[in-house]
Amino acid sequence: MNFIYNIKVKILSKEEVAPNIFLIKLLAPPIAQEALAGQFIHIKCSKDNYPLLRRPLSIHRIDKEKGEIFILFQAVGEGTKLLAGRSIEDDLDIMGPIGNGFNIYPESKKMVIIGGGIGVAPLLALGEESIRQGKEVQVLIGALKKELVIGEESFKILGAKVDVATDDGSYQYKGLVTDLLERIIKEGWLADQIFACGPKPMLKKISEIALQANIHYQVSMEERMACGIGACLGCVCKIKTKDKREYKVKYEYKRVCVDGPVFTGSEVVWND
Amino acid sequence: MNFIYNIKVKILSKEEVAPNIFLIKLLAPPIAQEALAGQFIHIKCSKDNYPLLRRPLSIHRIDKEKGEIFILFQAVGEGTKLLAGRSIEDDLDIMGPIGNGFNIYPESKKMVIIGGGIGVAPLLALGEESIRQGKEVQVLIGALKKELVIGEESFKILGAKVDVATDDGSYQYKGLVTDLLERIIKEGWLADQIFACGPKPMLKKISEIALQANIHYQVSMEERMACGIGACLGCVCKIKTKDKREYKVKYEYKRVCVDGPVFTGSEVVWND
Amino acid sequence: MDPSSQEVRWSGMIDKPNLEVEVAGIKLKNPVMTASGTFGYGEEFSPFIDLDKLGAMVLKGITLKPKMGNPPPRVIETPSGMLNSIGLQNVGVEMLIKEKLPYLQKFNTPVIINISGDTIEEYIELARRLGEVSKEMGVAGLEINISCPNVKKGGMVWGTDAKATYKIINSIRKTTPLPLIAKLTPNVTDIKTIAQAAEEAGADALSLINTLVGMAIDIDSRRPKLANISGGLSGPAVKPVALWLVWQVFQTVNIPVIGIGGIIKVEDALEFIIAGARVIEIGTANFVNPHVTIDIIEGIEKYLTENNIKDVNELVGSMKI
Amino acid sequence: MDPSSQEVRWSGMIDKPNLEVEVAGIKLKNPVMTASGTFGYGEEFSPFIDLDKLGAMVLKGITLKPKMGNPPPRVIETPSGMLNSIGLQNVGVEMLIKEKLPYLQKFNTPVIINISGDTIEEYIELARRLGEVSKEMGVAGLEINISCPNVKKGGMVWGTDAKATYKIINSIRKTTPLPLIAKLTPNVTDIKTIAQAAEEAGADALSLINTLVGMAIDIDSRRPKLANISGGLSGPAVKPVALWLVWQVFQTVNIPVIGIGGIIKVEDALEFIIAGARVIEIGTANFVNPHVTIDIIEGIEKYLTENNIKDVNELVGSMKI
Ligand SMILES: Cc1cc2nc3c(=O)[nH]c(=O)nc-3n(C[C@H](O)[C@H](O)[C@H](O)COP(=O)(O)OP(=O)(O)OC[C@H]3O[C@@H](n4cnc5c(N)ncnc54)[C@H](O)[C@@H]3O)c2cc1C
Ligand SMILES: Cc1cc2nc3c(=O)[nH]c(=O)nc-3n(C[C@H](O)[C@H](O)[C@H](O)COP(=O)(O)OP(=O)(O)OC[C@H]3O[C@@H](n4cnc5c(N)ncnc54)[C@H](O)[C@@H]3O)c2cc1C
Ligand SMILES: Cc1cc2nc3c(=O)[nH]c(=O)nc-3n(C[C@H](O)[C@H](O)[C@H](O)COP(=O)(O)O)c2cc1C
Ligand SMILES: Cc1cc2nc3c(=O)[nH]c(=O)nc-3n(C[C@H](O)[C@H](O)[C@H](O)COP(=O)(O)O)c2cc1C
Ligand code: FES
Ligand code: FES
Repeated sequence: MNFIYNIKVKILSKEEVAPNIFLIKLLAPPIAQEALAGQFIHIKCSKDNYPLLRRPLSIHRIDKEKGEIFILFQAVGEGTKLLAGRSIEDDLDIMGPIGNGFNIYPESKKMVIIGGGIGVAPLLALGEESIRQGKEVQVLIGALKKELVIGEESFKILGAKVDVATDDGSYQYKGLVTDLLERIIKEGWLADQIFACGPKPMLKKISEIALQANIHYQVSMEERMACGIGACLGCVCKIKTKDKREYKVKYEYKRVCVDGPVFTGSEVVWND
Repeated sequence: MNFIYNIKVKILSKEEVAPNIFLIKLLAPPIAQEALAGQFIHIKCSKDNYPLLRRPLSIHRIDKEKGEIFILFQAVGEGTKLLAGRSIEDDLDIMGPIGNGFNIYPESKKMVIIGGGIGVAPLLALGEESIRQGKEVQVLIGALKKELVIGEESFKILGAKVDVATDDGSYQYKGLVTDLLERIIKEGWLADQIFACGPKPMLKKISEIALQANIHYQVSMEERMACGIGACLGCVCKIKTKDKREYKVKYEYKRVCVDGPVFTGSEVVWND
Repeated sequence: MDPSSQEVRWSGMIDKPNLEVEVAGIKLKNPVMTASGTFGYGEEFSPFIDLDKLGAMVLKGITLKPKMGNPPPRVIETPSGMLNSIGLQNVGVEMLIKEKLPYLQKFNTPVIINISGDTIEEYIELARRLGEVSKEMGVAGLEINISCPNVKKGGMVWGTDAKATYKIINSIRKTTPLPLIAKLTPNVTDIKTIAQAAEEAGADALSLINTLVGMAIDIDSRRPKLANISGGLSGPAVKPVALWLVWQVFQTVNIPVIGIGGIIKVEDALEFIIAGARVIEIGTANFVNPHVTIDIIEGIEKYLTENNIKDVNELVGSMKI
Repeated sequence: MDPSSQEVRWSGMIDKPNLEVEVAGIKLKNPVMTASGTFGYGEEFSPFIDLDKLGAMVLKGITLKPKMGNPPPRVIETPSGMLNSIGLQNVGVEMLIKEKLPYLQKFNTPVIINISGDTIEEYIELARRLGEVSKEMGVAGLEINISCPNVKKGGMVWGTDAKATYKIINSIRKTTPLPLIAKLTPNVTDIKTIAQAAEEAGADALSLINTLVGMAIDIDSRRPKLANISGGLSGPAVKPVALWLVWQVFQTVNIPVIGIGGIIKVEDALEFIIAGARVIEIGTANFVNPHVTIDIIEGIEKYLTENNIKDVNELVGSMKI
């Protein structure tokens, strides 16, 4: 386990990049220094103890030079709404960086990165790192409608190829983002690794596709968290592991916060 | 009982008039219209339900023409601190005007108004009304130290005579404000009515002085409140009342919110 | 087209969902009642809401003789809740009849009287007296408080023992044909046995929860913050406990359950209904938002419409497990 | 003069108050422990605090065999609190000894093991095994969880009945000379009789409260928010209830009481101590502020100094009524 800081950091900027979706930049040098793509921070959204618990948000971008990290989030409930209401220059109490992060294999050449809705949040840092390492990156973004397509430009600037699917067809392909994945596989563009984050049905479908195409698949999972540091066992998801004797399948509840949030797609028990 | 409004009003201005003491001006035409000196408003300090209950604050000044009311308060705990942190132009959810208010007798000519610490809050409106009605007004202000003397100027502008006592002698008389009361009575300046608000020991002492000097005494009481509108019976204080048969003393718990907050000093049971 | 005409059109297009429910034989316009002790005698809230819109009103707990109550401080805020130790201060049943009930005659909303006593005889006498005037003064039913934690004698002790619960409810049952609601305390090991006893004794409905016993201390004076030392905890803090107990009781009895505890927004009310409450009572939230009852009635209607549920009764106990 | 030298002078002028306490024969540097299940196996918090500064650590509840726990979702926030239904997921006692306890050897802080079982035999076997390794692995004492609401068998059923409480505590008492702390559930009608039974059975101290049973429902899916349906309520919301029960038990027994429930700031801890807790445990607050234990230890010291109290033991049960 890497070291987790609990520090107060300054809010440098805040922007509503899409309806109800906010991008916040934080000055957090020690966290920026150690953060890996796919890790998250655990945030105290209010100044008092209401709401009580912290909220986990992925690290969206890491700027190690400036010591800055970005979070990208949708204001869906009490915690995220309060966070969206915080002022620039405010101090924010955060813990991080937390989690295992994505595992980019040195031998991989081609990667597909798939984000559904706000699920693109942890993927930009991954895209940036992949391209830094010289991989070829195909990004697939799924959203309900045009206004909710996030990150397209950011990925393009990095040099990734980006395709978009919208449920209502208001932008690019009309349909599911998993259709796009099936299409590129059918077209013969075979990635070495697939990475995804988004709604569970999407993640599950990708798992099936990846299995069939025999592509290694990493998925960033979400679960309700209390501690965020592996202590409460609140945030588990069911994982298939092989028994020592190798032939017996064993199930285990693993902690999304520190054993994840990234898991191998084929190990996740989807029907639970 | 007068009509109580529950309305959202705009914060027009906010000022820290003394260390940790705030003066807030609210645009609240219906309440300003009906408010009497000595009444209070019941305020939802936060935007969510934490803290849960409203907080009662006296109406400090009433500007019927502009439809404005003022509150003057000390930030002592969660509620008042949140209130002090609210922004100008914010909407504030308030209920009011609540309570009986002070009763200025038409036949009274001379009044003493005594405020201890933040207890001056409800007294300015009373001073203003008394002077409007042509009474001679002597104000006595007690405070811990010079910086915490509030309202002196405001009362002077109205045309009242103001004397101050500070516990540490850092301003004017060194000692208790009740000493000042005893002094003016000894000097032969006999008021027709005494009004007071402040810490309980002060109120009690004044009660003894007033009884001895045979001056009618009205006191504004404080008690923790839940509903603020007479429904919960949470805010009571013990009041001596005469039985129908007139010769038997009876005790009763009366509601500070709607039976008060102003009570006749001699009816309050001080040792309880 | 102005918005109001659009509204008319809209309401013409779909049928409004049914909000009417029946509990303990009392017909209510909607499933929202007020909780005893938090709504005074009704009149206190008339500046803020139209009392005619409520499902029913439960008034402040009444005793045979006037009661002075406990010394102050009586209320103190706690995280997302409050403690109270009112101690059943009330005007007594005769003053209730003479001075409080007349005002409520003009409203078309059932009035339920919450009664308390130190002895079974007092409960019986209260039930008898209120039964006597029920037609004339519009008493729709009685809520039997066997769960008040703030009085020394009587109160909660009845509600913590199944036999005592049976005895008191049954005695009242034999006294009056008025609809009887037994109000249960959460401060028990097994609420199911208490609920069963109340049902067997003839209660027409059960309401729960009354407050949880709690305390707070002032660390400067090292004294209890309430003069009475302990008090009853209410408000959003207790909602999870109340919801669990309502569901437990709903699974146990055949009479309707009235859900109480921490309801402050429509989502809370819906949770209780889904867990099995035919009706809900709103308490502490009235202090925070005097309009909360109406907001929640409207919210329930909106939820039903949006979810295409034609009758709120369909939602009762609809939790899927 | 630089501030540090001023500090030295200051601390030379007055004596620091004594924070040391003894509970169940275990000597603690200060009265602040961690609550089982909220502090993992200790190591999880080492990035945030110096474990050496704690009064004691109570680790996640352990069973004889590894336990998988309940399906997710397992935690859900409620007003000023949370519900959990972990279901005692743990590595089992052998892994605890082999993989978790070694890390804690380097700290000079007593480690208390919280144990659970489905049968008396399991509790006995756990106590025996931990007794066996207690010297070598630094097991200072056992906290007997007879109050877990999240497992079907065992758990809370023991703690809701005085006879069962007596039986299980006494059986463990006969097995091991290790200090025994009986952890009580608040979900009972009369905690005093349970507390007495535990004392008579030979418990060296009592800790309370474990969580209150609660529930929450998702109104869109109409399913319980926790896969296990119900869970245990903890956090500031439950503090008033916990404080009341601690005071009740303090008045009833002669062994030390450990106060738990909703402690998140020093004022809360002081309330429990004033109500009679010799030591307190901090649970849910660790999730909000991983440094909270140390903040509270420092706060207690400050309060004692400011109030000129030389020994924290003087404060225990000092409530004036
Ligand atoms: C490791 C991790 C990384 C995350 N990264 C991001 C991110 O970068 N951007 C982003 O917008 N969101 C992210 N989420 C989801 C985010 O944590 C939740 O949206 C947030 O906690 C909701 O809090 P709230 O108080 O606003 O809403 P609540 O009022 O608590 O809930 C509102 C809605 O959000 C859902 N929700 C609440 N908590 C979670 C959770 N922990 N996981 C999934 N759904 C939840 C609830 O089911 C509910 O429908 C992440 C979650 C995890 C576990
Ligand atoms: C009718 C009435 C009029 C008032 N007018 C004013 C006013 O004009 N200006 C002003 O500054 N204060 C006034 N007060 C007191 C004010 O209501 C309290 O200071 C406030 O409610 C404290 O809330 P809090 O959340 O900030 O503090 P909390 O955290 O609730 O408590 C902090 C401290 O304040 C004390 N306190 C809390 N509530 C009350 C209360 N209702 N009465 C007395 N003490 C209390 C507590 O004992 C505690 O020591 C008035 C009180 C009443 C009853
Ligand atoms: C100030 C106050 C007074 C109460 N008085 C009574 C009462 O007289 N009789 C009664 O049965 N319950 C009484 N209760 C309990 C409430 O009716 C209700 O059961 C409880 O508060 C839980 O609901 P809530 O969380 O919505 O407030 C009182 C509660 C409060 C807060
Ligand atoms: C996530 C979680 C897990 C818990 N696990 C245990 C446990 O294994 N054994 C136990 O005795 N208590 C357990 N508890 C109860 C706590 O130790 C404590 O008694 C309770 O949470 C009340 O304290 P708090 O309000 O400070 O959290 C757990 C509590 C939480 C929140
Ligand atoms: S959130 Fe506590 S273990 Fe993951
Ligand atoms: S605050 Fe409720 S009666 Fe006064």
